[in-house]
Amino acid sequence: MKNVIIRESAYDPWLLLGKFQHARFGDSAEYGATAVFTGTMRDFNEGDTVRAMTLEHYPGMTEAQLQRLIDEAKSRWEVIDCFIAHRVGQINPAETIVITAAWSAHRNAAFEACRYLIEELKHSAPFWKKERLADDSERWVTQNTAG
Amino acid sequence: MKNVIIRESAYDPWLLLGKFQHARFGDSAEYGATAVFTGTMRDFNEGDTVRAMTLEHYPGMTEAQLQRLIDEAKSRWEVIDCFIAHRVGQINPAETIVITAAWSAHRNAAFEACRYLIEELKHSAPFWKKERLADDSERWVTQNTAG
Amino acid sequence: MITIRYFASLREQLGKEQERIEPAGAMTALDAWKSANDGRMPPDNVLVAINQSYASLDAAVNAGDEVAFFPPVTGG
Amino acid sequence: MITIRYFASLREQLGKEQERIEPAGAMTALDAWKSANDGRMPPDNVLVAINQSYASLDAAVNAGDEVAFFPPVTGG
Repeated sequence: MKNVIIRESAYDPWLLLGKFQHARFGDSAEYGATAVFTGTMRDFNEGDTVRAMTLEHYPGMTEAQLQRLIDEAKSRWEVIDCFIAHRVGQINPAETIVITAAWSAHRNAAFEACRYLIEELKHSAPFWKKERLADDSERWVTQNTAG
Repeated sequence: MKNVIIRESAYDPWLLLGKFQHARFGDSAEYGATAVFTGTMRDFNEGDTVRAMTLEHYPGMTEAQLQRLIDEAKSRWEVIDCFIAHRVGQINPAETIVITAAWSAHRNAAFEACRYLIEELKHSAPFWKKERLADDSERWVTQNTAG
Repeated sequence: MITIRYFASLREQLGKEQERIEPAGAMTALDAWKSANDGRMPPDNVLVAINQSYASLDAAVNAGDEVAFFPPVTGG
Repeated sequence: MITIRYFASLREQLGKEQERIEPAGAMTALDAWKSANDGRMPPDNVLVAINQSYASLDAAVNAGDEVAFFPPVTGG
Protein backbone atom coordinates (compact mmCIF):
# COMPACT_ATOMS: atom_id res chain seq x y z
CA MET A 1 0.00 0.00 0.00
CA LYS A 2 1.32 3.44 -0.91
CA ASN A 3 2.53 5.94 1.67
CA VAL A 4 0.73 8.77 -0.07
CA ILE A 5 -2.92 8.58 -1.08
CA ILE A 6 -4.91 11.28 -2.88
CA ARG A 7 -8.63 10.51 -2.68
CA GLU A 8 -11.54 11.99 -4.61
CA SER A 9 -14.17 10.27 -2.50
CA ALA A 10 -14.99 10.35 1.21
CA TYR A 11 -13.18 7.88 3.44
CA ASP A 12 -13.20 6.68 7.03
CA PRO A 13 -9.81 7.80 8.38
CA TRP A 14 -9.62 5.00 10.95
CA LEU A 15 -10.38 2.27 8.43
CA LEU A 16 -7.76 3.69 6.09
CA LEU A 17 -5.18 3.85 8.88
CA GLY A 18 -5.95 0.31 9.95
CA LYS A 19 -5.62 -0.87 6.37
CA PHE A 20 -2.27 0.85 5.92
CA GLN A 21 -0.91 -0.35 9.26
CA HIS A 22 -1.96 -3.93 8.57
CA ALA A 23 -0.52 -3.90 5.04
CA ARG A 24 2.73 -2.26 6.14
CA PHE A 25 3.41 -3.99 9.43
CA GLY A 26 1.23 -7.12 9.60
CA ASP A 27 1.94 -8.69 13.00
CA SER A 28 5.39 -7.13 13.29
CA ALA A 29 6.21 -5.77 16.75
CA GLU A 30 8.97 -3.43 15.56
CA TYR A 31 7.10 -0.17 16.23
CA GLY A 32 6.02 0.86 19.69
CA ALA A 33 4.56 4.29 18.99
CA THR A 34 2.16 5.65 16.41
CA ALA A 35 1.13 9.30 16.18
CA VAL A 36 -1.75 10.36 13.96
CA PHE A 37 -3.34 13.63 12.98
CA THR A 38 -6.62 13.93 11.13
CA GLY A 39 -8.05 17.18 9.79
CA THR A 40 -11.80 17.32 9.37
CA MET A 41 -13.87 19.83 7.43
CA ARG A 42 -15.66 22.22 9.73
CA ASP A 43 -18.87 23.99 8.80
CA PHE A 44 -17.55 27.35 9.98
CA ASN A 45 -14.60 29.52 8.89
CA GLU A 46 -13.70 33.17 9.41
CA GLY A 47 -17.11 33.87 10.92
CA ASP A 48 -19.16 32.31 8.12
CA THR A 49 -21.10 29.11 7.69
CA VAL A 50 -19.44 26.94 5.08
CA ARG A 51 -21.70 24.53 3.19
CA ALA A 52 -19.10 22.71 1.16
CA MET A 53 -15.62 22.96 -0.20
CA THR A 54 -13.74 22.19 -3.40
CA LEU A 55 -10.13 21.12 -3.02
CA GLU A 56 -7.97 21.67 -6.08
CA HIS A 57 -4.48 20.22 -6.35
CA TYR A 58 -1.58 19.82 -8.75
CA PRO A 59 -1.64 16.15 -9.73
CA GLY A 60 1.82 14.67 -9.84
CA MET A 61 3.50 17.47 -7.93
CA THR A 62 1.21 16.82 -4.95
CA GLU A 63 2.28 13.19 -4.61
CA ALA A 64 5.94 14.09 -5.19
CA GLN A 65 5.87 16.88 -2.61
CA LEU A 66 4.18 14.70 0.03
CA GLN A 67 6.71 11.94 -0.61
CA ARG A 68 9.50 14.52 -0.13
CA LEU A 69 8.00 15.44 3.25
CA ILE A 70 7.95 11.79 4.30
CA ASP A 71 11.56 11.34 3.18
CA GLU A 72 12.55 14.44 5.15
CA ALA A 73 10.69 13.26 8.27
CA LYS A 74 12.47 9.92 8.06
CA SER A 75 15.83 11.64 7.82
CA ARG A 76 15.13 13.94 10.78
CA TRP A 77 13.64 11.43 13.23
CA GLU A 78 13.94 7.71 13.90
CA VAL A 79 10.66 6.84 12.26
CA ILE A 80 10.05 3.50 10.61
CA ASP A 81 7.39 4.70 8.22
CA CYS A 82 4.86 7.46 7.55
CA PHE A 83 1.49 7.75 5.85
CA ILE A 84 -0.35 10.71 4.34
CA ALA A 85 -3.84 10.74 2.85
CA HIS A 86 -5.54 13.85 1.46
CA ARG A 87 -8.97 14.47 -0.07
CA VAL A 88 -9.45 16.45 -3.26
CA GLY A 89 -12.60 17.48 -5.13
CA GLN A 90 -15.97 18.14 -3.51
CA ILE A 91 -15.94 17.88 0.30
CA ASN A 92 -18.76 18.21 2.82
CA PRO A 93 -18.57 19.24 6.48
CA ALA A 94 -17.54 16.49 8.90
CA GLU A 95 -15.62 14.65 6.17
CA THR A 96 -11.94 13.95 6.71
CA ILE A 97 -9.61 16.14 4.66
CA VAL A 98 -6.19 14.91 5.70
CA ILE A 99 -4.38 12.22 7.66
CA THR A 100 -0.72 12.29 8.66
CA ALA A 101 0.76 9.41 10.62
CA ALA A 102 4.17 8.21 11.79
CA TRP A 103 5.32 4.88 13.24
CA SER A 104 8.41 4.70 15.42
CA ALA A 105 10.07 2.69 18.17
CA HIS A 106 9.56 5.59 20.59
CA ARG A 107 6.89 8.18 21.05
CA ASN A 108 8.85 11.40 20.74
CA ALA A 109 9.95 10.64 17.18
CA ALA A 110 6.41 9.61 16.22
CA PHE A 111 4.87 12.81 17.59
CA GLU A 112 7.52 15.06 16.07
CA ALA A 113 7.33 13.45 12.65
CA CYS A 114 3.51 13.46 12.60
CA ARG A 115 3.41 17.12 13.51
CA TYR A 116 6.12 17.99 11.01
CA LEU A 117 4.15 16.29 8.23
CA ILE A 118 0.95 18.24 8.82
CA GLU A 119 2.72 21.58 9.35
CA GLU A 120 4.84 21.18 6.22
CA LEU A 121 1.91 19.84 4.22
CA LYS A 122 -0.04 23.00 5.03
CA HIS A 123 2.98 25.08 4.12
CA SER A 124 4.12 23.41 0.92
CA ALA A 125 1.77 20.83 -0.59
CA PRO A 126 -0.03 22.20 -3.69
CA PHE A 127 -3.65 22.11 -2.51
CA TRP A 128 -6.11 25.00 -2.65
CA LYS A 129 -9.45 25.27 -0.88
CA LYS A 130 -12.50 27.04 -2.26
CA GLU A 131 -15.40 27.42 0.14
CA ARG A 132 -19.09 27.54 -0.72
CA LEU A 133 -21.00 29.68 1.78
CA ALA A 134 -24.61 29.61 2.95
CA ASP A 135 -25.73 31.90 0.09
CA ASP A 136 -23.96 29.64 -2.46
CA SER A 137 -21.27 32.26 -3.10
CA GLU A 138 -17.75 30.89 -3.38
CA ARG A 139 -14.42 32.14 -2.11
CA TRP A 140 -10.85 30.92 -2.19
CA VAL A 141 -9.22 30.41 1.17
CA THR A 142 -6.20 32.71 1.03
CA GLN A 143 -4.12 31.44 3.89
CA ASN A 144 -3.88 28.61 6.34
CA THR A 145 -4.31 29.12 10.05
CA ALA A 146 -1.20 29.06 12.22
CA GLY A 147 -2.33 26.05 14.15
CA MET B 1 -19.57 5.64 24.92
CA LYS B 2 -17.19 6.24 27.82
CA ASN B 3 -14.10 8.43 27.56
CA VAL B 4 -12.00 5.89 29.45
CA ILE B 5 -11.91 2.22 28.55
CA ILE B 6 -9.92 -0.49 30.33
CA ARG B 7 -9.81 -3.64 28.20
CA GLU B 8 -8.78 -7.16 29.13
CA SER B 9 -8.87 -8.42 25.55
CA ALA B 10 -7.02 -7.39 22.39
CA TYR B 11 -8.58 -4.65 20.30
CA ASP B 12 -8.06 -2.94 16.97
CA PRO B 13 -7.17 0.65 17.93
CA TRP B 14 -8.53 2.15 14.72
CA LEU B 15 -11.89 0.39 15.03
CA LEU B 16 -12.17 1.54 18.62
CA LEU B 17 -11.30 5.13 17.69
CA GLY B 18 -13.80 5.09 14.86
CA LYS B 19 -16.46 3.75 17.19
CA PHE B 20 -15.80 6.41 19.81
CA GLN B 21 -15.66 9.23 17.27
CA HIS B 22 -18.90 8.12 15.64
CA ALA B 23 -20.69 7.72 18.98
CA ARG B 24 -19.41 11.03 20.34
CA PHE B 25 -19.64 13.28 17.29
CA GLY B 26 -21.87 11.55 14.70
CA ASP B 27 -21.93 13.87 11.68
CA SER B 28 -21.09 16.96 13.70
CA ALA B 29 -18.56 19.27 12.05
CA GLU B 30 -17.54 21.03 15.26
CA TYR B 31 -14.05 19.58 15.48
CA GLY B 32 -11.40 20.23 12.85
CA ALA B 33 -8.42 18.48 14.38
CA THR B 34 -7.86 15.08 15.95
CA ALA B 35 -4.57 13.91 17.40
CA VAL B 36 -4.04 10.29 18.36
CA PHE B 37 -1.28 8.31 19.97
CA THR B 38 -1.17 4.52 20.11
CA GLY B 39 1.37 2.50 22.04
CA THR B 40 2.03 -1.02 20.82
CA MET B 41 3.80 -3.84 22.59
CA ARG B 42 7.27 -4.42 21.16
CA ASP B 43 9.03 -7.78 21.32
CA PHE B 44 12.23 -6.18 22.60
CA ASN B 45 13.10 -4.21 25.75
CA GLU B 46 16.36 -3.34 27.47
CA GLY B 47 18.31 -5.65 25.19
CA ASP B 48 16.11 -8.71 25.69
CA THR B 49 13.47 -10.47 23.65
CA VAL B 50 10.10 -10.14 25.35
CA ARG B 51 7.61 -12.94 24.65
CA ALA B 52 4.61 -11.54 26.49
CA MET B 53 3.58 -9.12 29.16
CA THR B 54 1.15 -8.95 32.06
CA LEU B 55 -0.33 -5.56 32.85
CA GLU B 56 -1.60 -5.14 36.39
CA HIS B 57 -3.67 -2.12 37.41
CA TYR B 58 -5.61 -0.68 40.31
CA PRO B 59 -9.26 -1.06 39.33
CA GLY B 60 -11.26 2.00 40.22
CA MET B 61 -8.30 4.27 40.78
CA THR B 62 -7.14 3.69 37.20
CA GLU B 63 -10.39 4.93 35.70
CA ALA B 64 -10.55 7.84 38.16
CA GLN B 65 -6.97 8.89 37.46
CA LEU B 66 -7.42 8.75 33.68
CA GLN B 67 -10.60 10.78 33.97
CA ARG B 68 -8.67 13.37 36.02
CA LEU B 69 -6.09 13.61 33.22
CA ILE B 70 -8.85 14.21 30.67
CA ASP B 71 -10.42 16.88 32.88
CA GLU B 72 -7.02 18.54 33.28
CA ALA B 73 -6.34 18.43 29.51
CA LYS B 74 -9.72 20.04 28.86
CA SER B 75 -8.95 22.81 31.33
CA ARG B 76 -5.51 23.50 29.83
CA TRP B 77 -6.38 23.44 26.11
CA GLU B 78 -9.42 24.17 23.98
CA VAL B 79 -10.26 20.54 23.40
CA ILE B 80 -13.81 19.36 22.81
CA ASP B 81 -13.26 15.84 24.06
CA CYS B 82 -10.64 13.19 24.78
CA PHE B 83 -10.47 9.42 24.75
CA ILE B 84 -8.18 6.96 26.52
CA ALA B 85 -8.13 3.18 26.16
CA HIS B 86 -5.67 0.89 27.96
CA ARG B 87 -5.11 -2.86 27.92
CA VAL B 88 -4.67 -4.87 31.08
CA GLY B 89 -3.98 -8.58 31.66
CA GLN B 90 -2.02 -10.81 29.27
CA ILE B 91 -0.61 -8.97 26.24
CA ASN B 92 1.32 -10.28 23.24
CA PRO B 93 3.79 -8.42 21.02
CA ALA B 94 2.21 -6.25 18.29
CA GLU B 95 -0.96 -5.77 20.35
CA THR B 96 -2.06 -2.26 21.20
CA ILE B 97 -1.48 -1.27 24.82
CA VAL B 98 -2.76 2.29 24.91
CA ILE B 99 -4.63 4.93 22.93
CA THR B 100 -4.84 8.61 23.80
CA ALA B 101 -6.82 10.95 21.55
CA ALA B 102 -8.01 14.56 21.58
CA TRP B 103 -10.53 16.39 19.39
CA SER B 104 -10.34 20.16 18.98
CA ALA B 105 -11.24 22.99 16.64
CA HIS B 106 -7.55 23.59 15.95
CA ARG B 107 -4.55 21.32 15.66
CA ASN B 108 -2.23 22.78 18.27
CA ALA B 109 -4.65 22.09 21.12
CA ALA B 110 -5.30 18.58 19.83
CA PHE B 111 -1.58 17.73 19.62
CA GLU B 112 -0.77 19.26 23.01
CA ALA B 113 -3.64 17.52 24.78
CA CYS B 114 -2.93 14.14 23.17
CA ARG B 115 0.73 14.35 24.16
CA TYR B 116 -0.12 15.50 27.66
CA LEU B 117 -2.45 12.53 28.13
CA ILE B 118 0.14 9.91 27.21
CA GLU B 119 2.97 11.58 29.16
CA GLU B 120 0.85 11.99 32.29
CA LEU B 121 -0.64 8.52 31.93
CA LYS B 122 2.86 7.04 31.95
CA HIS B 123 3.73 9.19 34.93
CA SER B 124 0.66 8.76 37.09
CA ALA B 125 -1.83 6.08 36.01
CA PRO B 126 -1.62 2.98 38.25
CA PHE B 127 -0.48 0.35 35.73
CA TRP B 128 2.47 -2.01 36.15
CA LYS B 129 4.13 -4.11 33.46
CA LYS B 130 5.68 -7.51 34.04
CA GLU B 131 7.60 -8.95 31.12
CA ARG B 132 8.05 -12.61 30.23
CA LEU B 133 11.38 -13.20 28.50
CA ALA B 134 12.54 -15.83 26.01
CA ASP B 135 13.51 -18.28 28.81
CA ASP B 136 10.09 -17.82 30.44
CA SER B 137 11.57 -15.87 33.35
CA GLU B 138 9.57 -12.85 34.43
CA ARG B 139 10.61 -9.36 35.51
CA TRP B 140 8.80 -6.21 36.54
CA VAL B 141 9.47 -3.14 34.42
CA THR B 142 10.87 -0.66 36.95
CA GLN B 143 10.59 2.59 35.04
CA ASN B 144 9.11 4.07 31.94
CA THR B 145 11.25 5.42 29.12
CA ALA B 146 11.53 9.16 28.80
CA GLY B 147 9.91 9.23 25.38
CA MET C 1 -11.24 -0.49 59.96
CA ILE C 2 -8.70 0.74 57.39
CA THR C 3 -8.16 -1.32 54.25
CA ILE C 4 -4.58 -1.55 53.03
CA ARG C 5 -3.78 -2.70 49.48
CA TYR C 6 -0.48 -3.53 47.81
CA PHE C 7 0.18 -3.74 44.09
CA ALA C 8 2.65 -5.18 41.60
CA SER C 9 6.21 -5.92 42.75
CA LEU C 10 5.40 -4.66 46.24
CA ARG C 11 2.51 -7.11 46.52
CA GLU C 12 4.81 -9.93 45.43
CA GLN C 13 7.65 -8.93 47.76
CA LEU C 14 5.36 -8.65 50.77
CA GLY C 15 3.43 -11.74 49.83
CA LYS C 16 0.12 -10.04 50.57
CA GLU C 17 -2.44 -8.14 48.55
CA GLN C 18 -4.84 -6.65 51.04
CA GLU C 19 -5.34 -6.45 54.79
CA ARG C 20 -7.36 -4.54 57.34
CA ILE C 21 -6.12 -2.74 60.42
CA GLU C 22 -7.83 -1.01 63.32
CA PRO C 23 -7.20 2.75 63.22
CA ALA C 24 -5.16 3.74 66.31
CA GLY C 25 -6.03 7.37 67.04
CA ALA C 26 -4.77 9.95 64.50
CA MET C 27 -2.89 7.94 61.89
CA THR C 28 -0.94 8.82 58.77
CA ALA C 29 -0.48 6.58 55.75
CA LEU C 30 3.03 5.86 57.03
CA ASP C 31 1.61 4.85 60.43
CA ALA C 32 -0.79 2.50 58.66
CA TRP C 33 2.06 0.91 56.69
CA LYS C 34 4.20 0.47 59.81
CA SER C 35 1.29 -0.90 61.80
CA ALA C 36 0.71 -3.54 59.12
CA ASN C 37 4.41 -4.33 58.53
CA ASP C 38 6.01 -4.88 61.94
CA GLY C 39 7.15 -1.26 62.23
CA ARG C 40 9.42 -1.43 59.16
CA MET C 41 9.71 1.51 56.76
CA PRO C 42 8.27 1.27 53.24
CA PRO C 43 10.61 1.38 50.19
CA ASP C 44 11.93 4.86 49.30
CA ASN C 45 10.11 5.03 46.00
CA VAL C 46 6.73 3.85 47.32
CA LEU C 47 3.65 5.64 46.01
CA VAL C 48 0.57 6.12 48.17
CA ALA C 49 -3.09 6.53 47.33
CA ILE C 50 -5.83 7.19 49.83
CA ASN C 51 -9.31 6.36 48.58
CA GLN C 52 -7.88 6.00 45.05
CA SER C 53 -6.28 9.46 44.91
CA TYR C 54 -2.55 10.10 45.23
CA ALA C 55 -1.48 11.20 48.71
CA SER C 56 1.72 11.59 50.70
CA LEU C 57 2.99 9.27 53.43
CA ASP C 58 2.13 11.87 56.08
CA ALA C 59 -1.49 12.31 54.94
CA ALA C 60 -4.12 11.40 57.52
CA VAL C 61 -6.06 8.15 57.20
CA ASN C 62 -9.33 7.48 58.92
CA ALA C 63 -11.62 4.58 59.62
CA GLY C 64 -13.24 3.40 56.39
CA ASP C 65 -10.38 4.62 54.20
CA GLU C 66 -8.66 2.51 51.57
CA VAL C 67 -4.89 3.10 51.59
CA ALA C 68 -2.84 1.67 48.74
CA PHE C 69 0.94 1.30 48.40
CA PHE C 70 2.65 0.59 45.11
CA PRO C 71 5.89 0.99 43.16
CA PRO C 72 6.46 3.58 40.39
CA VAL C 73 3.89 3.09 37.64
CA THR C 74 4.89 1.72 34.23
CA GLY C 75 1.78 1.88 32.04
CA GLY C 76 1.30 3.31 28.57
CA MET D 1 8.24 24.18 -26.08
CA ILE D 2 7.72 25.17 -22.47
CA THR D 3 4.42 24.24 -20.81
CA ILE D 4 3.00 26.83 -18.43
CA ARG D 5 0.29 25.87 -15.93
CA TYR D 6 -1.83 28.01 -13.60
CA PHE D 7 -3.75 26.83 -10.55
CA ALA D 8 -6.57 27.87 -8.23
CA SER D 9 -7.41 31.60 -7.93
CA LEU D 10 -4.61 32.49 -10.35
CA ARG D 11 -6.09 30.17 -12.96
CA GLU D 12 -9.50 31.80 -12.48
CA GLN D 13 -8.14 35.37 -12.56
CA LEU D 14 -6.14 34.77 -15.72
CA GLY D 15 -8.92 32.74 -17.33
CA LYS D 16 -6.44 30.13 -18.49
CA GLU D 17 -5.15 26.84 -17.19
CA GLN D 18 -2.30 25.85 -19.45
CA GLU D 19 -0.39 27.20 -22.43
CA ARG D 20 2.79 26.58 -24.35
CA ILE D 21 5.47 29.04 -25.31
CA GLU D 22 8.61 28.82 -27.43
CA PRO D 23 11.73 29.22 -25.31
CA ALA D 24 13.56 32.41 -26.31
CA GLY D 25 17.25 31.81 -25.52
CA ALA D 26 18.14 31.62 -21.80
CA MET D 27 14.87 32.11 -19.95
CA THR D 28 13.90 32.29 -16.28
CA ALA D 29 10.52 31.36 -14.84
CA LEU D 30 9.78 35.09 -14.65
CA ASP D 31 10.65 35.50 -18.32
CA ALA D 32 8.27 32.66 -19.14
CA TRP D 33 5.48 34.30 -17.15
CA LYS D 34 6.02 37.68 -18.82
CA SER D 35 6.24 36.13 -22.23
CA ALA D 36 2.87 34.45 -21.67
CA ASN D 37 1.23 37.46 -20.00
CA ASP D 38 1.92 40.51 -22.16
CA GLY D 39 5.01 41.50 -20.17
CA ARG D 40 3.08 42.03 -16.92
CA MET D 41 4.56 41.02 -13.56
CA PRO D 42 3.08 38.08 -11.61
CA PRO D 43 1.40 38.68 -8.20
CA ASP D 44 3.83 39.30 -5.31
CA ASN D 45 2.89 36.10 -3.50
CA VAL D 46 3.07 33.82 -6.55
CA LEU D 47 4.67 30.42 -6.07
CA VAL D 48 6.63 28.72 -8.83
CA ALA D 49 7.31 25.08 -9.60
CA ILE D 50 9.52 23.82 -12.40
CA ASN D 51 8.92 20.20 -13.34
CA GLN D 52 6.81 19.79 -10.19
CA SER D 53 9.47 21.01 -7.73
CA TYR D 54 9.44 24.40 -6.07
CA ALA D 55 11.72 26.94 -7.75
CA SER D 56 12.31 30.68 -7.67
CA LEU D 57 11.21 33.19 -10.30
CA ASP D 58 14.81 33.58 -11.45
CA ALA D 59 15.39 29.84 -11.94
CA ALA D 60 16.24 28.81 -15.51
CA VAL D 61 13.61 27.07 -17.65
CA ASN D 62 14.41 25.07 -20.72
CA ALA D 63 12.61 23.50 -23.65
CA GLY D 64 10.49 20.59 -22.42
CA ASP D 65 10.04 22.01 -18.92
CA GLU D 66 6.70 22.38 -17.18
CA VAL D 67 6.50 25.67 -15.27
CA ALA D 68 3.61 26.18 -12.85
CA PHE D 69 2.43 29.35 -11.14
CA PHE D 70 0.03 29.32 -8.20
CA PRO D 71 -1.11 31.22 -5.10
CA PRO D 72 -0.12 30.30 -1.52
CA VAL D 73 -1.25 26.75 -0.76
CA THR D 74 -4.13 26.07 1.63
CA GLY D 75 -4.33 22.30 2.03
CA GLY D 76 -4.52 20.19 5.15
